Formats: sequence, structure tokens, C-alpha cells
Amino acid sequence: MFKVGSKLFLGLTGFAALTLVAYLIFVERLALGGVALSVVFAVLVGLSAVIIMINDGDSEVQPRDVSLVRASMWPLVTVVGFVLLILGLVVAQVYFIFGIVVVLAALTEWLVQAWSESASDDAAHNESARRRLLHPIEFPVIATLGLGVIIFAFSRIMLAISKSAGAVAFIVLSSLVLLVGAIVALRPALKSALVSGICVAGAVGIVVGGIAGQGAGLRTELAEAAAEGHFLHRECGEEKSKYFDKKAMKTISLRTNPVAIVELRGGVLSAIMTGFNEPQKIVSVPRGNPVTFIFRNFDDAERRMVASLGTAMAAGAETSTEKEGHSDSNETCTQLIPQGAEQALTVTYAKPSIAQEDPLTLTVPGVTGQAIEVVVP
Amino acid sequence: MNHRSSNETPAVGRLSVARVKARRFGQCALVATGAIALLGSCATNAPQDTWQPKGPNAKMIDDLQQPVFAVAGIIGIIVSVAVAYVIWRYKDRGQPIPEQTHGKPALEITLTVIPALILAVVGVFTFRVIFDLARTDDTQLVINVTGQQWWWEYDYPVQNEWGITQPIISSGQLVMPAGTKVLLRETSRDVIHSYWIPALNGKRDAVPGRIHTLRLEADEPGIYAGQCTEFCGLSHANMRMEAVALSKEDFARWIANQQAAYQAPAEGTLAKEGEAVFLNQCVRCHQVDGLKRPDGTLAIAAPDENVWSGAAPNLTKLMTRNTFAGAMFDLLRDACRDDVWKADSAEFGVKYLAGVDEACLNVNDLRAWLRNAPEVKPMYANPALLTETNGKYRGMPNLGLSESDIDKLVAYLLTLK
Amino acid sequence: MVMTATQAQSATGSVAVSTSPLGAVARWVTLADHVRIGMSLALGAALWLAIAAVVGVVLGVERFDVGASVVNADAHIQLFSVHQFALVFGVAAPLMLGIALWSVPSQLHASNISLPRLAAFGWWAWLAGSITVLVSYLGNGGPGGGSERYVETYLLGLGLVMLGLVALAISLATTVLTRRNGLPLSAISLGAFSAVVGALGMVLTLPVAIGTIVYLWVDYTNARVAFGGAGLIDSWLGWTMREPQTLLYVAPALGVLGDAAVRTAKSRQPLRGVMLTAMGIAATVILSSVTQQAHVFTVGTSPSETLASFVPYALFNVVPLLAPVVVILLSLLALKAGTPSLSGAFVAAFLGVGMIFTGLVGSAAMHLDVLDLVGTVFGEAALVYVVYGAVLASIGAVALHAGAVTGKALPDLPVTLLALLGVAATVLASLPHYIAGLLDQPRAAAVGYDDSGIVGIANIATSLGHALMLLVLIAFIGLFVSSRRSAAIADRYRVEASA
Amino acid sequence: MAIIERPAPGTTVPALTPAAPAITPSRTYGALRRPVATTGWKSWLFTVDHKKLGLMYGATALFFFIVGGLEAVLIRLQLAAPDGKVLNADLYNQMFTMHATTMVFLFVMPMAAGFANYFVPLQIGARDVAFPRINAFGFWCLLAGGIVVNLAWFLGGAADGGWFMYAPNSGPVFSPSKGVDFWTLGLQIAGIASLTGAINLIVTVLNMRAPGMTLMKMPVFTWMITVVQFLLLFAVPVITVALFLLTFQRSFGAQFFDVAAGADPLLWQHLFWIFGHPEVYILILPSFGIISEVLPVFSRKPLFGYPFVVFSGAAIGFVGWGVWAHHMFASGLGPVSVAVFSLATMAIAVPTGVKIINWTLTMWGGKLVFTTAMKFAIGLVVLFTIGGLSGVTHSVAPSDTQQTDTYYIVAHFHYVLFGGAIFGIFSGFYYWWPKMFGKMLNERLGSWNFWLMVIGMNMTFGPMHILGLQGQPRRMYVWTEARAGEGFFNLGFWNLIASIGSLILTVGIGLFLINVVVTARSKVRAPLDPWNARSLEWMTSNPPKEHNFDSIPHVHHLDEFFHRKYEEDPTTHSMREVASAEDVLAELERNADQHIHMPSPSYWPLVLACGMPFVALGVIYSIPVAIAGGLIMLYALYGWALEPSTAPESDFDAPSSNGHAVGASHG
Repeated sequence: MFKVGSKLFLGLTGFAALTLVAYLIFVERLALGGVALSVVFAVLVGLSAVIIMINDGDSEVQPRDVSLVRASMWPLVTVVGFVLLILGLVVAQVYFIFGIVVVLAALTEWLVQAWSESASDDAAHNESARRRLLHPIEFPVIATLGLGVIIFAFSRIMLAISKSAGAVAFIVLSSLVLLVGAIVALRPALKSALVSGICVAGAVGIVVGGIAGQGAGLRTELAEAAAEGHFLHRECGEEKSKYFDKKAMKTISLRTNPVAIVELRGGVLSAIMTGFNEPQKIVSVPRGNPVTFIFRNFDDAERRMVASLGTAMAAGAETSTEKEGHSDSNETCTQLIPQGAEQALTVTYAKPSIAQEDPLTLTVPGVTGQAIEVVVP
Repeated sequence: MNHRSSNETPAVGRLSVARVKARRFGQCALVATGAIALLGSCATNAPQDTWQPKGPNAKMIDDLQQPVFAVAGIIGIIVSVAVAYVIWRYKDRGQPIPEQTHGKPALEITLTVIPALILAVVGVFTFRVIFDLARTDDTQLVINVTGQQWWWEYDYPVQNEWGITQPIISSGQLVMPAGTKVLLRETSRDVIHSYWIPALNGKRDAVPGRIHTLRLEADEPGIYAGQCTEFCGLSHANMRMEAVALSKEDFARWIANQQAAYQAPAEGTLAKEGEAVFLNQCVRCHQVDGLKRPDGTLAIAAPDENVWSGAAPNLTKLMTRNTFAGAMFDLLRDACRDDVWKADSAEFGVKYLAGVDEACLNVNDLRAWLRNAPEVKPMYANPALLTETNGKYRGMPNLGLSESDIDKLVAYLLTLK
Repeated sequence: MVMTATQAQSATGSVAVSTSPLGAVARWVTLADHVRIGMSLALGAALWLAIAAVVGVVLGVERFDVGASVVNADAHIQLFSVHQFALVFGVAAPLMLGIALWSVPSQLHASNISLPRLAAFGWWAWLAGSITVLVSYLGNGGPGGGSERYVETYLLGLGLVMLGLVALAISLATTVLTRRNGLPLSAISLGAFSAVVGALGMVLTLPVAIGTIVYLWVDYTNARVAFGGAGLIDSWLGWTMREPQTLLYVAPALGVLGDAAVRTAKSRQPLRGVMLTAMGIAATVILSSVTQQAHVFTVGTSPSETLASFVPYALFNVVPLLAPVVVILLSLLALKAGTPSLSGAFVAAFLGVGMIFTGLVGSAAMHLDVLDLVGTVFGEAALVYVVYGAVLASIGAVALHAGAVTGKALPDLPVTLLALLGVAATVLASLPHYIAGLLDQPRAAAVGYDDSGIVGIANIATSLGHALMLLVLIAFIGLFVSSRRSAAIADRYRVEASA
Repeated sequence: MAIIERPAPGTTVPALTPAAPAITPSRTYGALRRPVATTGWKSWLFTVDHKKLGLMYGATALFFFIVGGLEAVLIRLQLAAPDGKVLNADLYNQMFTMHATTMVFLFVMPMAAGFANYFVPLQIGARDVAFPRINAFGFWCLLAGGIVVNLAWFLGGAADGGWFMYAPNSGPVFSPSKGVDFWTLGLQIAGIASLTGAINLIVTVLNMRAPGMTLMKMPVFTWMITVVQFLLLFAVPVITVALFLLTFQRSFGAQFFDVAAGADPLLWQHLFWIFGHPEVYILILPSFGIISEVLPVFSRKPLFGYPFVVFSGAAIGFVGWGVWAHHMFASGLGPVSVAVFSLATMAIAVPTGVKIINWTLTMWGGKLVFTTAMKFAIGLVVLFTIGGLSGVTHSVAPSDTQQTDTYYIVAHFHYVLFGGAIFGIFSGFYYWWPKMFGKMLNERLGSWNFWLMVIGMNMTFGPMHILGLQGQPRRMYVWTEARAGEGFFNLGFWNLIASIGSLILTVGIGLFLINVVVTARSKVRAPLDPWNARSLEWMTSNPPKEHNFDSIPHVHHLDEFFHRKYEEDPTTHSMREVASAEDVLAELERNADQHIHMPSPSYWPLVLACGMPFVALGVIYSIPVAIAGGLIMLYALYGWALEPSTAPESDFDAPSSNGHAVGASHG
């Protein structure tokens, strides 16, 4: 029953036990060394059991020679993942996450490859089994990565070149795609290597362009608009930015059912409201409710409408001003709009008029003596 | 049927005997086809009956729907009878398998064209009524109506011809002059509600961000019941409203009273103590115009800090209304309520304008409401569940008032008229 | 089990057999056979040996004169540290594992190692980790480094190195335990046996070190509140780079000697079981070096106190000596019993094990309280003895197995000469420090001792020794490469290997 | 489609002796080898057989019918008396929301899908649907969607915004519980089932009809199902978009319906009803199809005006797209929109009326046999007429502003959907039960079932007309005595009657379930042609073999089966029997096809569908879970796409030594 190997391991185990006891008696109790020796002892017990169980490896049937292990790059990729992990721990978290992804992906590939290769004796069959298991993962991941890179690179190109050049680039690129597609469609016998070569060349071109675009930075007006904060739609003072789209009405739905349409016509400001047959000078709006005014400018100068929100507003919550307005001021306004244009302004009055020292008004800077009074009951 | 209703212009008028019969027949014919043969007992004077118009707008609708219901009922009966006949006539009595006919196109085309023609006629009249009901250019009085969970706010924009020189704000009961073309400008502060006084007009949704109009006109002074009919959340079932039509003189009186200055309760009274409680507890959300703090400043409610919709009912003239809590409860006790509701149109104005006094006050419901509002009306007022609304209530929370505070508050509220 | 042509081809270890440079790179990064992995490791270790030798030379020169300094004095501590790391984890451990992986399958008549991809992972991890460590040293890292970021890099790199070594050791141990082709464990070659002993020892101890590294790294990233920082890294991890733990790394050397003796003597190994047992016992004892304590023997005031001091000392310092002693004695016995014709392999292995023994003896002596050697340069010398001894044994192992593995034997005479030169280099690189240690030259320091007289000479002598070792290394690599190019086929070894 | 060749039963095919390499396929692919079980739970779980899937659709739908029915009973109990205390406001709101959702999305639609799945291939003489795996996927999506929607009951309360889920009440602020999230995501998942099913059935009908079966020789049921599938194809994407927007609004802070951000809440209503109105026809047309099969069979006459019925169905399908805003007459659309939609709604009444006329005329002059199936069909004709006529009253927009959102509407659509859709479904149960299970449902119990349902249904929903006209709004968890009117026959009385009716209805439906159990335990087998039927699905065994037909019949007549059994006497024009059903079947078997290709079962539909609930739960609770679910789906999707189009022999272990077991299981 006990062969030499078993005896050896049993002996080692016994000796480890003795060492442990001696250590505990003579050195110290509950120290790291004691713990370690206990582990050593336990592991040796396990190993001895295994050795005895497999009859010292001296069995009749030899384990199948699985030396036909094919080359694999996954060990290396796993290590790359570990290096990324280290980099991530030391430098920046993004590497760490990337490292984890790489390690997990590599281990998955590794495991499946190992499993598939021992699945049967037919290598081709094993390869097909591996493909069937892993292609559903590999294809989408690789495709996503590839598309992501292409899209990102393309966006860098489009952000870097000027508006008109962007249109041209788009036309040229789509024409090229169409052309290549047409050629492929018309000549189905085309070598697939050639087609894929064209695709790869195109992709590489876009990526290179993207890198160049990233280096060049945003085109001027985008950079200007970003610097001026116009992506936040801030414009209530006297500043006039040429980088702003003045005809924007935010949404179509705002056109329907405003509380009042405020018109500036011939220097006179008036509010047109459903149900009132005459233009009004007083507008009654419910408190605490987002209400929409539409400002129409028939004056030949560029005008904007300013809604004063009252003094009580200044202390109020910022949610009560419209999002594009200045939350830190007690007035909000539309953009400057040219003749014939219209703009919507959504305002919420949180406090009743009686809480205000000054009347709540809608006015147009530069037009004196004209105001619509807003009454909040 | 068609010809009779089409000859009648939608106008104010008393029901003729013939039209009563026609209406009964239409309504009951339909019910009959619904296999319920209780013909004589259909109408029971429900306050929200959709077949009892009390104003020209509702009457336009009624004149249109009666013939349609009648025609529908007749067709229903014809089909039922035809099916019954077929069942009886062609039951399998051992007759041979019939000839395998595949149809008679001429018959089928005929039977297709007839209903199409009937519908075309109906369509013409429908068209007219739709556009008549949508008119906004003949308005005599504009009232803004704002829905929120779960009550209605009415505000009367400045209209000097009606003596409204400063905005009036009210809730629970829509007070309007009888015989006047009133236009409601509806909107909502939170979800979609629907304004519906069946006796005066069909319903119209109050949609946040939009202004919808609804024509109302009552022939006679009186109270007309209604109910929110667009599902609006937890207490949808408890969101009711009442339209009160007053004669033009009474309405002018009502207007004058609504604009009258605030009368502080006399020093040393229970009501004065109630005012203090109100200032302490209620004024955070509920505005009473003209109410001053002890330091002489105006007390301004800030419901936007406590209530999601940013509004709570203005209580300035609470006791001129007959209801509270979104018309869920009456402020009048039953006897007094019946007195007002069943008053004939001549006396109605006087009785309504008398408002609520201590003798008539429905103390039980009011006290229960003050004691713990969410218990008597389901509302989102559990502080533990308000994360989505940044801690703001939808509805009135439990204030945890003591009984003596409630005594004081009731006394104070009774002075608000 | 019939092998088809496809399978045979795939056994060569590459997907596409291509002779282009790109194909060569592809084959190399996807390696999964024991020969490539073993050789890669051995070459990597050789590079580190070169680094260690150069650093050794620099340190010897530096310590020749306390006052003058050729390198920045701030870098001293780093230099000593990198020297120690290079010797242990750069050279000894990967070299012995690499040689074992390279040669063990042929000793077991197996076609490949078990878990070859794990071994490949181990190799890459060791390579990446050791490069990381090197980078960390260059960036003022290391256990005593001043840059916190690079100290962290050092810790994590060291962890990766250990992870790689564990992976390699698992592969090696599994190979021996599962691929014996019917041979019972008692009948396998001593080389294979010693490899499994060493590998198991590493599998059992290095995870403890990895855990400690995690512990230390947490300490570092949390403002060093747990252990107090830089200075303690060495005291927490130092055991992994000192005797007797190093004996685990170099354990395969003992088996090389045993096998070489048998082959040289053309006889059976006498008392094989005793040898196996001795190796096992020694290894088991060494496993307890994770105690991280230097067990110094002090004669106490009472016999019981003396005993309490002696038992652990003997356990951790004296018993491990059993292994080299038994191996050496039995090898000599085998020579006596057989008809020896001395080979280069035997000479190299014998001298290598001798050097290891010398190192271990030095270590045991160092822990005698009476000699008062703890903290002196004596310990450094012991390490150099062990590691250079392992290098010599590796030369022996390559000479011994080259025929069976590559089909090309190494010529005996050059190997013998190189072995002798190697011994000279080893002794020159370490013995002077034994002496300097006895004269109280402190460890890992270039200041604070009297450099007049023999101490200064001893230090410069070590420089010569390291330089000489570098020469031996270069010469041996040259020898190996040239032998691979020669046409001679080592039939003799083939026959014997399969006998 | 993956197709493997299987030997037809009864034919002698040499045992499969593949010259396979020494491979053990089960080891090769592990869990990934294709499933082949023909019995046991695995044969159901991984099946792609349209009949099995049809039965699974049916069983699932029936389960949800019971769930939805119990919800309805609770609603009626709450409303039986004023100020009901059975449910609180919150629970009531959940109850009516889930009652509608369950009945519409989880009962009627899947039940129709079940019938369609089972009978469309049989009626057109096909062996399976065009995309069997997509078919299986559809079913699992439905089940997953149903589970997700109902899961909310156990995780903090079900959806409570009404099945119409109007914005902004359905937004995160006004419906803070997770119920609406479960609802939106569950319905999106269930929507996938409808969409895939639609594509599948359309392609099946267009491509896989038996030789000789022109479109105008197709059975009306198949026709109606086809129309429904087109409706689904266009309607489901709309609601999916709406639900998607709502999901984003709720889970990711989007502002599609946020008024303060400039949104218009009516957008939701338009999106919902553009789906919602065609949905009504999606619910009702399958039942129209069913009774268009049942009425001719039991009248012993072909359907009167077949082209009119078909084209009116198609017309309903078209015009159904132009009437959605009649659900929004009170929403403030403006008079022009209201007028247009009012007219369009009137127009759609015409083709609906055509159907009723044709059914009546089908019976006219026939030889009527009043089986339970026939009773339900006649019940449908009458009750749907009532529902249709009350619908016409709604098309008059001003009138609608009075009655919409009152109980009158509830009465109307229950007459349409209960009296119409459900009666048709029950008619289908009784008519096709012997075909599906080989046993006849008990006719005596069936008669009780029918009459209790008719009485219960009229008692429940009839009074609701009165309740609505008297001004009782719907969706109120309590009604108050104060507005109930005077006298004995006030709203309280009618509410009570309706509640009692609902209990009678419950008993009636309970009888059906009892009937199912009784029938299942009975040992009596159904005859081959119990009804003297007329269409192709009866030209095969009861239940049908896995491959449906031994040989694909050539079609010459609309009622092919009938014309194979009967011939017209050229002189008297009377019909005489020339062959029994058994003769017809035997003739087909004699010419059995030698090689019948049946699709292979697959794991992927199930795996793919299983990923979806994880995505849903992840969106609600934790995005990583959603990502995990997404990865499962992505994996399944690619696994599916890369699954060999033809299952190779090595893909699975042969089910038995001679390879016969697969095909012979139904033999």
C-alpha cells in the first residue's frame, strides 16, 4: 500500500508536525511562523493523501500525454494585464480597470482554449468547438472596440476641421464608401484580401486622421463657444457672441399653448392671450408653475425680452429660474433675436406678487416705457 | 330622430316633453340591449348625470348625443332580433347540408352603404358642434384654473368690467356668474387632470405646460358637481369640484367680498390665538392675504419649499366656500349643505353668500383633517418616502397639532370670510 | 492513440511554421514548450547575473575606500538592495527553475512539462516583474527608496516576480508528480526529485511573501500607518532573500550533483532513500524560515534556557546542512563504488554544491551568538556562496543534460575548466567577506568600518571575484552556443539518459 | 434555419451509421451541443416546434388570465359599496393598472399568439413557421416580460399609473415606487415577443403556404392573424419607443416629458395611442378570425362574403391607424384634430359592421349546430355589436367629452374585449381543443360555462353603461354616496349589481377550468373530425404529428377539407359525403413524403430571453447587473448567429441507437 513516495511524504508530514510543535514550544506561540508551519503541515497532509490515493503515480494506465499543447499567447497577455494592474495601482485607476479586463479576458480565452484542446482527439473539431464558444464573445468585443476607435477618431476629425470642410469631408468619405461598396457589389469575384485590405487602409486612415485631429484640437468657433460657456446657453447681459445660434427655439412643443405671446411691434409691447379679445398689459400666471412666454420681435433692431423675477426670487431656490437663465440673478431673458424671430422663455414664479417690492415685469432693454406686468396671485 | 334634433339650434331652453321621452328612450334602449330590462328606473338624478344639461354648452352636446344613442339602440335591437330569428329559424332540425353559397355582393354592398350613410349624417352635425364648442372669441369672463394633486385652484385675472381690480384666488368651488359665457384657461402644476362639470360642458384636460380652454355657462344659479376625470395619482378619486353659478348681482357681491381687506380677529379671543397657531404652522404653505406677523410684516407663504407643486390653497376667504380639501369634504354640515344645494335659483345666491358660520360648520371633518390630513385623504406625505421629490410633500402632511391648537385653529378659520 | 500529421505538427509548439522574423517573434511570444521556457528563463537569469556581477564589482570598489565613493552615496542602500535582489530573484530562483524545466522532461521521458502555459505565464510574469523591479530601483524605489511611488512599484513588481516563480514551481512540481511514466517517486532521477522538493518549497513559501507584499502595499498606500514605512520592508521580506530560504531556490542543484555522480561513476546511487529523505527534511525545515526570525544560538544561564535557544537554531540552521552533506557524501560514495571518469558536469555540480554548503555553513556560523556575526558582511558572503554555487551547479546541469535535451553534448574539458574558474570566482567574491565579517565590517554599508589592512583588500578582492564570474558566464554561454552549432551528436548521453 | 434530416415514421430508413471519427460529441461541446430531448421538460424548454410553443403561449396566457381576473374581482369587491375598504388607494391603483396590463399584454395578446402559432402553419399546410428559433425566442420574451411586470408586486408595489401610464404622472416624481420601472421594462421585453412573432408569422404566411393556396383561399383566421401581425409590426415599435423614453426619464434622468424642460406631456399620449388604438384591433381581430372559422363549420355553410370579411379586416387594419386621437378628445387637441379623428372613427365602424352582417348572413339559411364553440361565437356577434354601437357613440367627439373616463367607457370596451375578444378565444378553446389535445371538452359543462359567462358578463358590464352615463368616473378607488343620486336604482345599486355579476363571471370561468381538468382526466379520445370541419388543420391527426402533415396537401378550394369530404350533386346542388375524414387522412399518409426536414431545437432562444430580465432588474437597481444581462444577451445573440445553420451529426449524441426516436415520438 505504501510505496516509497507515499512514505516519503508521510515522513515529511510527520516531520513538519514535529517542527511545528517544536516551534510552538520553543520559539513562540501564535506567531506568523506558527501559522506558516501549520499551513505547511496542512498542505503536506493534503499532498500525502493525494500521493497515496493515486498510488504513488504508479498506476497501470498512464495519464494521456497532453504534451501536444499548442502555442498560446494568453499567458503573455495575462502578464500584460498584470503589468497594467500594477500600473493602475501606482499611476491611475483607468489602467487598473483596463488591467482587470485584460486579465479576465485572457484567462477566459486561456481556459476555453485549454478546455477545447482536450475535448476530443480531433484537433480541427476542437478548434471548431473553441470557436463556437468564444466567437460569440470575441466578435462583438473586437467589433465594438474597432468601431469605437473608428467613431472616436472620426469625431476628432470632424471637431477639428471647419464646418464647411466637415461637410466636404463627410461627402467625400461617404462617396468613397459608396464607391467601394458599388465596386464590391458589381464585381463579386473581387479577391477578399483586396477588399479587406481597402477596409483596413480606410480604417487606418481614419485613425491616423483622428490622432492628427486630436492633436489639432477643437476648431475655432467650438473652442470660442466653449470658452464663452455658450454650451450652457448663458447670455443675459450685454455680451453678443457671434458663435451663438440665435434662431433656436429649443423645442417645438414650446410653441404650443404658451401662457402669452409677447409681441414687440412699433415700439409697443403687448401680450396676446387666448380668451382675451384685446392685447393685454397684465398677464396673470399661476404661482409655482413653469409657464412659457413667447417673445416675437417685429422691431428692426435685435432685441431680447427680460423677465424680472422679483426680489423674493433672489433668495429663492435656483430651480425656480429657467435652466438657461442666470440662477444667481433675479432676472432671466431670451437671447438677442433679429427682426421676425421668436424665442420662448420658460419661467417659474415661486412667490406671489404681493411678496414683491417691485412689480414683476416683462421688458425689452432699449425700449423705454413699455412693460408687461406679471401678476402672480 | 335625426331630423328632429338637427332642426333645433343649440340654445337655452326648457326640455320639451317630447325630448324628455326621446332621451329616455335613447338611454334605455341602449341599456336594454345590454340585457337589463329595468326600463323605468334609469334616471335617478345623480349630480353628475351626463344627460341633464344645465347650460347651453352641455345642451349642444346633449342634443347631439340623444339621436346618436337612439339610432345606436335601434340598430342594436335590429341585430339582436336578427340573430335571434336566425337561431330559431335555422336550427339544425335534420335539414340537408345547405347550398355552399359564398355571398351576394349586391346585398353586402347595400348593407355596407347604409351604415356609412347614417354615420355621414351624424358626422356633419358632430362637426358643427365640435367647432362651436371650441370658440374662444365670445368670452365674457376669463378664469384661470390650475389643477394640482388633488385640488383645483381658481384665479380671476384682473377684469375691470367685472370689478376685479386685483387678482382673486380661490379653490374648491368655481364661482361664476350665471348666464355668462365663462372661459376657463386650464393648466396644471404637476400631472394631467381633467376638468369636468357634466351639467355645463364636457371635460377638458388640464395639462402642465399648456393652456387649454373650456367654455362654461350656467343657465340658472345653482351648484353643479364635477370630478377630476383624468387619473392623477393616489387620491384621484377624491379630487372633486363644484361650479357655483350666481346671479350677476350676487356675483358682484362675491367679487367685492373676495377683494375686501383682511380682518384680524380681536385681541384676546380664541381666534386670535388661532391666528398665532396659523402663523406658526400653516402659513408655511397656506397664504392668507393681508395676514401680518406680530412684527407687522406681511406673512408670505412659501409652499414651494414644502410642497412639490409649489402651491397650497389660498385660505383668505375660506369660509365663503362650502368645501375644503379639494372638495372632498363639505365645510357645511349635512343639513346646511342640503339647504344650499336644494335652494331654488332665486334663493340660492343669498344662501350661498352667507358662507359658513359656527352653527353650520362641519366640525368633525375639519378637525379630522387638521388632526391628520393624510389619514383621511391618501396623499404622498410620508416623510420617509419623499426622496424623489426632494423631501417635498404632495398634499398636506400630518402637522401633529394638539387638540387645543385645533380648537384655536378652527376658531380662527371661522373668521376667514 | 495514433498521432496524425496535424497533431505532430502542433506538438512543435507553433500554429504556423514560419521562418520569417515575424514568425519567429510569434513563436516566441506564444511559447509553450519546456525547452524554450527553460532556456528563456536561464538567459534571463544570465542577464541578471551580469547585472549582479557588475553591481558586485562596483560595491567592492566602493567599499575598498570608505572615504572615497565612485557612486553617489545616497544610492548605496539601493545598490546593496539591488545586488541582493539580483542574486536571489534575478539569478538563483529563475536559473534553477529554468534549468529544471529545461531538463526534467527528458529525465522523466516525458515530452513536455505539465501546465506548459502556466509555465509560460510564469516566465513572462517573472520577466515583467523583474523589469518592473529594476525600473523601480532606477526611479529611487526599492525597500529603502525615497520615492513613494517607486517603492510601491518595487513591491508590486516583486509580487509579480514571486507570482511568476510560484507559477513556474507549480508547473515543475506537477510535471514531476504526474508525468513519471510509471516510475515510482522513489525511482526517478535525483535531479527531478530535488526539483520537486525545491518547487514545492517555493509553492509553499512564496505565497506567504506575496501576502506580506499585499500587506505592505496597503500600508504604503495608506500613509504607512500599519507598519510605519520604508525601513521595514526589508525586515518583513528579507527572509525570502537569505539563507536558509535560498536553499529552497537552489535545491535542484543537489540533485544535479547526485545525477552527475552516478553518471560519472557509472554506478547506481547508493542509499538513495537517505538522500531523498535528507533533501526532504532540509526543505521542510527551511519552509519554516517564513518565521522571519534569525534564530541565534545563545548559551543561556540555565540548561533549559540554552536548550530553548538551541533547538530552533539547530532546526533552522543546522538541519538544512544535512541535505548538501548527505548529497556530497553519497556522491563521493558513488564515485568510490563505481568506475569514475571525471566529467565537467560532475566537477561543476560538485563544486557548486560545495559552494552552497560553504554558504550554508557560514550562515549557521553567523547565527552563533559567540561569534557575533549578525549584521556583518559575513551574511552577504554566505549569500554569494549559495547563489554562485547554484550558478556552478547550473553549468553542471546544462553539461549533464544538454545531450538529452538538445542532442548536442558539451565538451568536457572546457566545462571542467570553466567550473574550476567559477569556483575561483566564487571564492574570490565571497571568502574575503567572511574574513571581513569576522573583522566586523558591517553588512550593506560602505561606511562605518576600518578599511585599512586586510578589510580593504578583501573588498577589492570581491570585485575581482564578481568580474571573474562575469567572464565565466560569458564564456559558458559562448561554449553552449558553439556546441549547438557543432555537428556532434551526443549519442552516448542519449543512451544513458534512456537507460 | 438549422435543419436536420429525420426519417419519417413509418418509412424504413437504414439506421444512422455515420462514419464518424472517434469523437464523443457530448464531450466536444459540453453543454453547448444542441438539445435533442423529445420527451420531458427539456423537450419543452428548448423546443422550436410551433405547436409546443403555441401550447406554452396558451398556458402562460391562461395563467395570466386567472391573475388578471382575480385583480378584476378585487376591484369589483372594492367598488361594490361606497367608501370600500377592501383595498386602499395605492393598492387599488396598482390593481386596475395591472388588471388592464395583464389582460391586454399578458392574456389576450399571447393567447392570440398561441392560437396563431398553433394553427396558422396547420391552416396553410406548413410544417413549421418560417423562423422556428425566433418563434421560441418570442415565447420566452413574453414569459420574461410577464414575470418582470408582475415581479413588482413582490418588490415594493406594482405599477400604479394606469395601463395608459400618462406622463408626467408616470415620471419618477409622481410614481416613485419601482412598479412603473418594472412595467416599462417588462412590456418592452414582451414587446419583443410581439414584434418577432409578427415578422415570423408574416413571412410564414407569405412564403410557406401549401401549393394551390392563394391568398384568397386562405382561411379567415389566418387572414385576420396576418392583418394583426402587420398591425403589430407597426404598432409595437411605437410603444417601444415610448416605453424606452419613459425608462430613460425614470432611470437616467432624461427629460422627454418634463414640462419645466420644455417637453410636452401630450407626446406620450400620442405615442401611446398610436400604438394603443391599433392594439384594440390586435386584440379583437384574432377572435373575429376564430368565429369566422367556427360559424361556417356549425352552419354547414361557407363564410358569407369571404372577400368582404377579409377586406373589411384589412380595412380595419388600415383605418385603425388614423383614429388614435379619439382617445384624446378631452386632451385639448384643438377642434380641427378632434373633427378629423371623429370622422375617421366613424369610418372605422363601417368595416366592423360589415363583419357582423356577414356573420349573421353566414348563419342565415344554414344548418345550425349549437355546440359550445358555436354558442360563444353567436355570443360574440351579439355582445360585440353592443360594444361596437357604444363605440360609435364615442366617435361623436362632443358626446365623448361627456362619457370618456367614465364607466360608460369601461362598459364599452369590456363589451368589445370581453364580449368580443374573450368570447372568441373561448369559442376557439372549445372548437380546437380536440385538435390540440385529442380530447373533447365536455359540452355539458361547456354549456354551463357559456351561460354563466353571458349572464355574468352582462350583469357586470351592462350596469356600467348606466354608471357612466350617470357620471361615475373610472379609476376611482372609492365612490361616494353623495354623488350616487337618489332612489333605489341609484349608482350604489348598479355598482352592487356589477360586483355580483363579476362573481358570476368568475364562477363561469372557473367552470371552464374545471372542464379542462375533467377533460384531461377523461380517457375518451376525440374522433378525428368531431365537428365536420372545413379547413386544413383538421387534415391531420389529433393532436398533429410533429411534422404536421405526412404529405403537404394541394389546395383547390377555400374550404379544402370540406370539399375533399363532400361533393356537390351537379343536378340538385345538394352536398353529399364522398369520403370520411379518415379516408382523407389515409390518402395523405399513403403519399407520405420520404424526407421531412424539421428544425433542430436550440438553447439560444431561451438563453437570450433569460438575459433580458437581468437587464431590466439592472436598469432598476444596479447598472452592473444590466451589463451582465447585456453580456448574456450578446453572447446568446452571437451564439445563435454562429450556431451552425445545419446541425451536424456530431453536434449531439444520437437519441437512440437507430436514430428513429426523434421522428417517431408522435407516431
